Amino acid sequence: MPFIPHTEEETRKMLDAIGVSNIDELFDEIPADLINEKLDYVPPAMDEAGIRRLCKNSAQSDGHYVNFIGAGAYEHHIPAAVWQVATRGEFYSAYTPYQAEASQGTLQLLYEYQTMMASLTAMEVSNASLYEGASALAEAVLMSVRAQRKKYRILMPETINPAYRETTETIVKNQGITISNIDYSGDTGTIDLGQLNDQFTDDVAALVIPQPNYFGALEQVDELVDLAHKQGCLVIAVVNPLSLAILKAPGEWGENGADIVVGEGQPLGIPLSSGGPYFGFMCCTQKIVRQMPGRLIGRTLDAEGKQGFTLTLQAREQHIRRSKATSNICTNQGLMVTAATLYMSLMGPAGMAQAAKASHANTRLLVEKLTAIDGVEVVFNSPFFHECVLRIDSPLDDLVREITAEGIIAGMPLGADFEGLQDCLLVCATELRTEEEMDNFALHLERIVSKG
Amino acid sequence: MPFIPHTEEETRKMLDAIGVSNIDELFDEIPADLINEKLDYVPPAMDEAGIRRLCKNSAQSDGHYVNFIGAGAYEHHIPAAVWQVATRGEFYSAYTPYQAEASQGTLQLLYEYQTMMASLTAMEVSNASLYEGASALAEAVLMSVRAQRKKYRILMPETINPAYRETTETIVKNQGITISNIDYSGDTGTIDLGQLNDQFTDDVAALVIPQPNYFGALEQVDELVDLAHKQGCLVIAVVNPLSLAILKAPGEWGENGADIVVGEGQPLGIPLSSGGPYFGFMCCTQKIVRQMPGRLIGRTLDAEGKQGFTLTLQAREQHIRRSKATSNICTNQGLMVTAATLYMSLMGPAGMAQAAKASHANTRLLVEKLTAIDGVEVVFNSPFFHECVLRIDSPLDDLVREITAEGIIAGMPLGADFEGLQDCLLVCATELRTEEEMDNFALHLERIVSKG
Amino acid sequence: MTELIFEQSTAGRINNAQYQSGTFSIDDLPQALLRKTSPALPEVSEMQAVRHYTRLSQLNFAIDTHFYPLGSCTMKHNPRICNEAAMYDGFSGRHPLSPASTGQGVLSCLYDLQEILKDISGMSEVSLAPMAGAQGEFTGIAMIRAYHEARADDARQEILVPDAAHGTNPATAVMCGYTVKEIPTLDNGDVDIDALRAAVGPQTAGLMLTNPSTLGVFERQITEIAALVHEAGGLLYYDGANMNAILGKVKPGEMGFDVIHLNLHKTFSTPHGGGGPGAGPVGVSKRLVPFLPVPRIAESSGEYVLLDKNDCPQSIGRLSCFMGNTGILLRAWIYARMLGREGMKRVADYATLNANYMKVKLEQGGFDMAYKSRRATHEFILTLKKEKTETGVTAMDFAKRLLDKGYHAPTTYFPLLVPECFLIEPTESESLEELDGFIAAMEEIRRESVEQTELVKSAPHSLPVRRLDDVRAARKLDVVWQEDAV
Amino acid sequence: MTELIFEQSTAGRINNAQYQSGTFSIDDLPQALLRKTSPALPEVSEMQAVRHYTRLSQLNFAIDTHFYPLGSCTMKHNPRICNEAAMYDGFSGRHPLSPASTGQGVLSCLYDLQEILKDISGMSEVSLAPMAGAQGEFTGIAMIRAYHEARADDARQEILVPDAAHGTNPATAVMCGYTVKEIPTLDNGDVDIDALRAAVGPQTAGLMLTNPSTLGVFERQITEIAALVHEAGGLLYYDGANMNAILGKVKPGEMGFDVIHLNLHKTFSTPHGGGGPGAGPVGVSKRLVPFLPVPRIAESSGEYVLLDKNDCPQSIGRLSCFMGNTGILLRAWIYARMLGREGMKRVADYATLNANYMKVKLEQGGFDMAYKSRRATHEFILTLKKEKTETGVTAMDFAKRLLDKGYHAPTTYFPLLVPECFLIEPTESESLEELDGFIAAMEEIRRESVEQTELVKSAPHSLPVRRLDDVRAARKLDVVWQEDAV
Ligand SMILES: Cc1ncc(COP(=O)(O)O)c(C=O)c1O
Ligand SMILES: Cc1ncc(COP(=O)(O)O)c(C=O)c1O
Repeated sequence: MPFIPHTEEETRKMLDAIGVSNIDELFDEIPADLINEKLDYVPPAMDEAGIRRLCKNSAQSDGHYVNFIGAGAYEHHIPAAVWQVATRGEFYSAYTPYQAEASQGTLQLLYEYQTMMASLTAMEVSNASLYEGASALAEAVLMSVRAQRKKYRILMPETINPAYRETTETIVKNQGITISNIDYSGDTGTIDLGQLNDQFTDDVAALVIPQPNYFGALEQVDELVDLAHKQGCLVIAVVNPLSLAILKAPGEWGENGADIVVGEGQPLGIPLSSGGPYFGFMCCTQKIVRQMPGRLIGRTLDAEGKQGFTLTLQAREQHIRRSKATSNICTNQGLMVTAATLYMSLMGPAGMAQAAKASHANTRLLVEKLTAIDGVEVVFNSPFFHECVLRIDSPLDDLVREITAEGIIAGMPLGADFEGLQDCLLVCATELRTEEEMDNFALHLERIVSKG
Repeated sequence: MPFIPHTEEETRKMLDAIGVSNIDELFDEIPADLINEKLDYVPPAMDEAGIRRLCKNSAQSDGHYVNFIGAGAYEHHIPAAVWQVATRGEFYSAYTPYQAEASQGTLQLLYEYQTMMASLTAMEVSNASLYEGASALAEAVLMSVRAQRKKYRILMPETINPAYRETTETIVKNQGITISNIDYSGDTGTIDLGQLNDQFTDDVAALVIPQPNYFGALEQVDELVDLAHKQGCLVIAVVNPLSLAILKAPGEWGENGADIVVGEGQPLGIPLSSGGPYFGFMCCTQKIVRQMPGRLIGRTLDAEGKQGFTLTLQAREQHIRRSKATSNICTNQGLMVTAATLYMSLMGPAGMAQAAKASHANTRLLVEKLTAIDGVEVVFNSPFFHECVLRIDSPLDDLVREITAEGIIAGMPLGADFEGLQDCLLVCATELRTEEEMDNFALHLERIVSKG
Repeated sequence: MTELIFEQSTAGRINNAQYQSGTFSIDDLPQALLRKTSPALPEVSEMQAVRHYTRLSQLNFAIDTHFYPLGSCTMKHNPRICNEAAMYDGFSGRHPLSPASTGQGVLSCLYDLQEILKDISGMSEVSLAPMAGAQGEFTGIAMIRAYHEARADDARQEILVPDAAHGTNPATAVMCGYTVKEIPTLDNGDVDIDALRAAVGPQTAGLMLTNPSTLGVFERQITEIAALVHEAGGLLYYDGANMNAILGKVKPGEMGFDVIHLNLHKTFSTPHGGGGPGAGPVGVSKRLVPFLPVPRIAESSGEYVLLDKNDCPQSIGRLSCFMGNTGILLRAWIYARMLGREGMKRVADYATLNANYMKVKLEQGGFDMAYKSRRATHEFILTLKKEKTETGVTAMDFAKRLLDKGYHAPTTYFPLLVPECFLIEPTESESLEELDGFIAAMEEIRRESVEQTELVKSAPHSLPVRRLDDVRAARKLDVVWQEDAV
Repeated sequence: MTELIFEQSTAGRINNAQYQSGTFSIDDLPQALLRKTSPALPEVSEMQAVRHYTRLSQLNFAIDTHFYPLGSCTMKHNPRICNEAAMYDGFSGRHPLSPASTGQGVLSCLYDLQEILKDISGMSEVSLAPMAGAQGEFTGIAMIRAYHEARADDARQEILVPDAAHGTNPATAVMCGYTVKEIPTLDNGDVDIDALRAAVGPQTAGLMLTNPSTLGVFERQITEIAALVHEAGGLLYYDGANMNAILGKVKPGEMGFDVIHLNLHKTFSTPHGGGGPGAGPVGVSKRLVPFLPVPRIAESSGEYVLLDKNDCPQSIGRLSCFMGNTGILLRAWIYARMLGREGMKRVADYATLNANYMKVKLEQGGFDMAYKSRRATHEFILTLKKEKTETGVTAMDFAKRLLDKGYHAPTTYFPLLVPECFLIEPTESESLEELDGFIAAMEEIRRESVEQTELVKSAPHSLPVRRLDDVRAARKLDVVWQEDAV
């Protein structure tokens, strides 16, 4: 039996020890009319050779594309050591470190991860992960409301990834929280400071600031933070962790820095994998740590005074606090965090800065090449990190389809999510894109646009 | 610097400690005219992302073919756990277990491997590996000559893999050893017992018996062994280890069994990889163990009487015995043996027997399908394991080329190595070949043969 | 060695192999938005990083190294092929926003998984979007809410939860804006149906139930319970974390549940990864289908497509930026296909056999079972109350001493109902030899707790650290490394 | 746990996931040729196998876990990308006898490696066929023999080998049908050139030399030695196991060698795998090119082809069934390309820096160096003769005590010339911190050997086993498990 070690003889012996004559008897407390062993759909068992063949064929059929798309998930270089070490059985097949003494490997790693994330964001505390970026923002919103008490409005700029807004709405909407949109400036593609100013009513718990924002553009984070803080409002930063190797850390934005920082951890060594598993990260100030959701690892001492690591502040969590917990999260994204910790260690600050810089430079080069084409132009006049919105004078759906056929994923069309950006494409070139690939993209784009 | 951790400051500190002003000074004992740091060919360094891209492209360009070829290397199913566990750093990056106490993992695994191979071959002793099958045969020949003293002739049937004969000749020819060929019967494709009988002169040290032989056919091993033993001659069996899950073990051939057993370990979980790394195995009787080449692991006790494992009978080896060693072999194929041990554990006797049986059945089915084609027929009327020689009425070189273009490796043409088999192809279908693949092969073969 | 990676760092050290060559200017970016000081990430060589994390990993217990009978968590074997296949380039390299046409391979696997889950759960439709059990619960309760709201049935503000429930259940209900009412449990482990009867009413939005419950017994009155709640106009939520016990034997949909989640990282053997990722698909009965989260994977004339908010106007919405933990779903799908039709039931059979064997043997060995008269399901509860009274040795002490003997401890002190409890779940993948070893270790510890009490109370003795001070950890909060802080 | 896998086996247990479904008849095979009893292979589940070998692996020291300064073995970091890439389907799935047209990818990599090795070695042609250093030596000496034979220079029956040489050198000469004459070494570590002069003659087929020698010093008279041997009509063989010391700095071809082998598993960082596989390519000067083994990889108008015996009629022949340890060659090629032109020399630079630093520091710490007056190359020899005389603590005791302190021991008792010796090779990939740790451990052990002699003599104390009885192992030979045999 696949994955079941029992021989018939052993089964017999065990049944005898229990004092029943067959396994079915062990289910005799289940009302008989509920037993239904009939499966109509599930196909017969496959051996490993068969399933491998099937998977190879499926994976093969999805093929290999050159990605000029980002929009929340980015194809970066991942050192080979990351996953070879992360999938070691001792990391891969362990669970949440409930028995700290038998889980020092995972615990120390998570403590190191927390330290890395805190340093990257310049915050005082990091938790040990949330599911992914968008739901991490939702948790941050809930956290800010808990921290602010009796304030139930959140200012959410239009420059946030629309899927983040939608996810946040799904998750927070039943708790009486209102999410107010903040417009963006059509010139800069960043938060419209004027409109924002009018929104600070007494009931605002927090302002969300994406950096870089969904359009790839850089927000005026210092001003925004100071403005929000002056209004007694918390700041939730939503950042790309790789960008923080070169961009100002949220903890240093404005006078006092952001209060909560969340984001998508995927750029830190996690493969694209059609969208998951990734991981969400969350950092905050010491002041509001008791409002934080998720696992937290602390350093402590053992009975002999030796350093060791353990789950801490568990009283915030559902398994202790139940209905009064800071969140219902239990299983998080441990293995992904293991990989990210390896990634950050292998890359170091210099390697990450280099990857971030190269991504920036590549995107600039791409934009240069594409806007050299008649009918292609940059939409916003802001500095950008590694994504940029282009207006293209050609029906976008057809264009994307045609370019896909050439083995290229052209970018993210913005029309479905943004009025007025029907003919706009969000493009990205990470450090992995070569000039040859960009030229090839430009070639096909030109061909299509010119014939349009 | 890739893979060098030194910072400039550390380098400085170390140079100061040594008392030199720069690294070049450390090379001051080398005659100056010998220093030449100029490299003309070596290209500039590549980072990991670059080399990965290059390798993916190269590997991709070699593509994926459906193998109906064996001839010494076989595409079998390899459980996923084999290489995920074998490449754990502790196995992958350790060396020969010179410090036994710090290498009990590798040592116990090798002891288990030796036990598995001894059991599979029904021999008393196994060493811890040789390079691969053909050179293992050469070592067996040298070993038999040492064991037999003053006998310098080896009887080598034509039914052996020709590359094994060539390799053996290369390795043993400078030690005054003569290799006499034994013909095969044109009917059966097995050793011609009549001709063999005439060859037993006083100077014959050993008879080599391949089972299955190069043509896939099964030799009359019982008769052959008894014949050789009656003549005071040792028997060297050359076997496919996977076949031993169903075929009679060499230790049980005839009255007293083979004396030395060697073969190619590749079928036990090792990928094809264009020919290597594989591993050679060697088993023998207790009586001649001191003539055995290669590493040997023994079980012993530690200072507290607890069981442990260590390299043993090292006095046979070059690092102790130098010019009087049983062989010059030092580094062997440890990692491959690690994989093979995992393979045998994961498959178990039943799984291996099933793989062997399915390979046999698939080859029969393939032969049936191919010989249904006009102009294709079986050459020898012997039972075969998982390979079979077919005579094909079509120019073979063109045929192989055309079928390759269809993504199929048709088999091994025998013309270059065997007179009279110019139009013959050695084919193989392991357990991994599906009926669909066979039908596709048959389809193309029919097309080509019929137009020829 | 537990030196932190930061203590091995040297300023200026670069791991060049990972360092893209070339200089890349960022001069076009405003100075004010740039980072001034480098983050304090470790500066180590590739070898240092590999060595450090390899050594750290060895400090863990894991299924791949130890028996790990963590009740409610289903720590079963993680087949290695699942990991291999999920990492194939074609799967791992695909961007989530690529056109569906470029993902027919992965989508076909996921769609097949949906169908398999429908079949085993007896539900009408399945969504793979939730990223763990708790998010599955959120999804389910949010759908219940959406259902009532759609019918303008606005008075329903209460979710009923048995007191034995997992902590995520009440926490989830609150996240969905509900208040929680606890239903007590009888001494025999079943829900107190009279209390339930008294509790249901027009304010009842639904009931969350785990069956088999976290007490390791099957809720025998499930049909009556379902009827009660349904009659009151509430819906039934099934927490499927214990599905391993009844896989291929009982379909939650046929027990009367309206919505369920399954923990694929439990029942379907995806790796626990030191705390995740998981996957918590939900299944729903017909009336809840319109509310399923987006994106949904559907098939339309042989092509797999993603449905979004426009296709599903009543959907509760998105749960994440993309479409869930795809790579985990792939692993679960592979496992499901390898089990196959005939293998599903066997999982429940042998998980139950192992649990009942251990229960009987431990009972014979003198241990007290919390629900003596009941069959174990795939897990069971042992209470060490007697031992604590007699020797002062607690469940925690037992747990720590088990580590010394090479066994991961069972779940301790959960469910909270049972004093000094061990929730023991061996799973079907453990061999008789391993079970017997654990049983013997338990008996040995009981002897030790009489004869060498201090030895047990001060355990563990053979692990990288001695017993850790959790109180200090919370009091002197140290969650981010700074030199010389301990 | 060191229970053997066989002790975990249960008759009749099948690991079904690996078990092809269906029944396959072998009735057509003669009964007499079939196996009657099943081999005693373990019958365990996938989980048992994974758990057992995972746990076993943890008992090893390895580069990935410990500093491993095994002299002459060059235990440097094994980059993980090499393993990843060599396992790509396109590489690992190709059958060795497939037409060359289906292998242009892999052949292009191997050809590039040949060219790189030619460049760094200064030889005319390179063959990748030999599967380890010892087979490289065999190949080289067999070519020397073929060369003399082709010139009918039949009186040359002797190979000269310095007494410090690695054991494979004399063993190889004998395998090629030669007799071996040992040349003594001077106290300063150089070859005794007068003795060499006296030894060479018309009987000399060649000289095998390692440079830097196994004594950890560079043979300074190499030019004179080459002249001497060449004048006598002999050829020079270079054992390149120590190439790490001079990579990118000195080309063996320019030292006058006619044939060399390189240990790619040393200098080019391919994994040692608990004892292999290796790769031992040979390089030759022009006059030996015709004798290179087959198959050879060549390029002809942009296509890569394999040359066989027909193309190379004077070849010494084949060394293996196929074309050598391809997967290892690929790993070495990747490493070489990552080092690149500028990186080669740095390997030698920093390997030498590390060794000289350790030598100086250990000397300052009071240890005796075998060749005090000499520079260390990439390795150096320390002799514990003094310590043994004073305290009875041997090099073996030191070695075992080092294990307790978390360091793999250096090579001990080799070369045989130096009493109580440690041959220490840190390699370039170790950090200063690691070197300092080792030095401190050595000093600590010296203190212990005075103050706690027994502690050192009975080491190791912290490993899975205490010191093992090697004599018993050889006397009561137990190399195959049988129940209850110990
Ligand atoms: C009974 C029960 N319900 C719910 C959960 C929550 O699942 P997850 O941890 O995947 O969020 C768990 C897992 O611990 C559980 O055991
Ligand atoms: C100096 C020297 N020569 C030759 C060899 C033999 O190389 P291999 O072990 O690869 O056969 C070694 C390796 O141990 C060595 O150190």
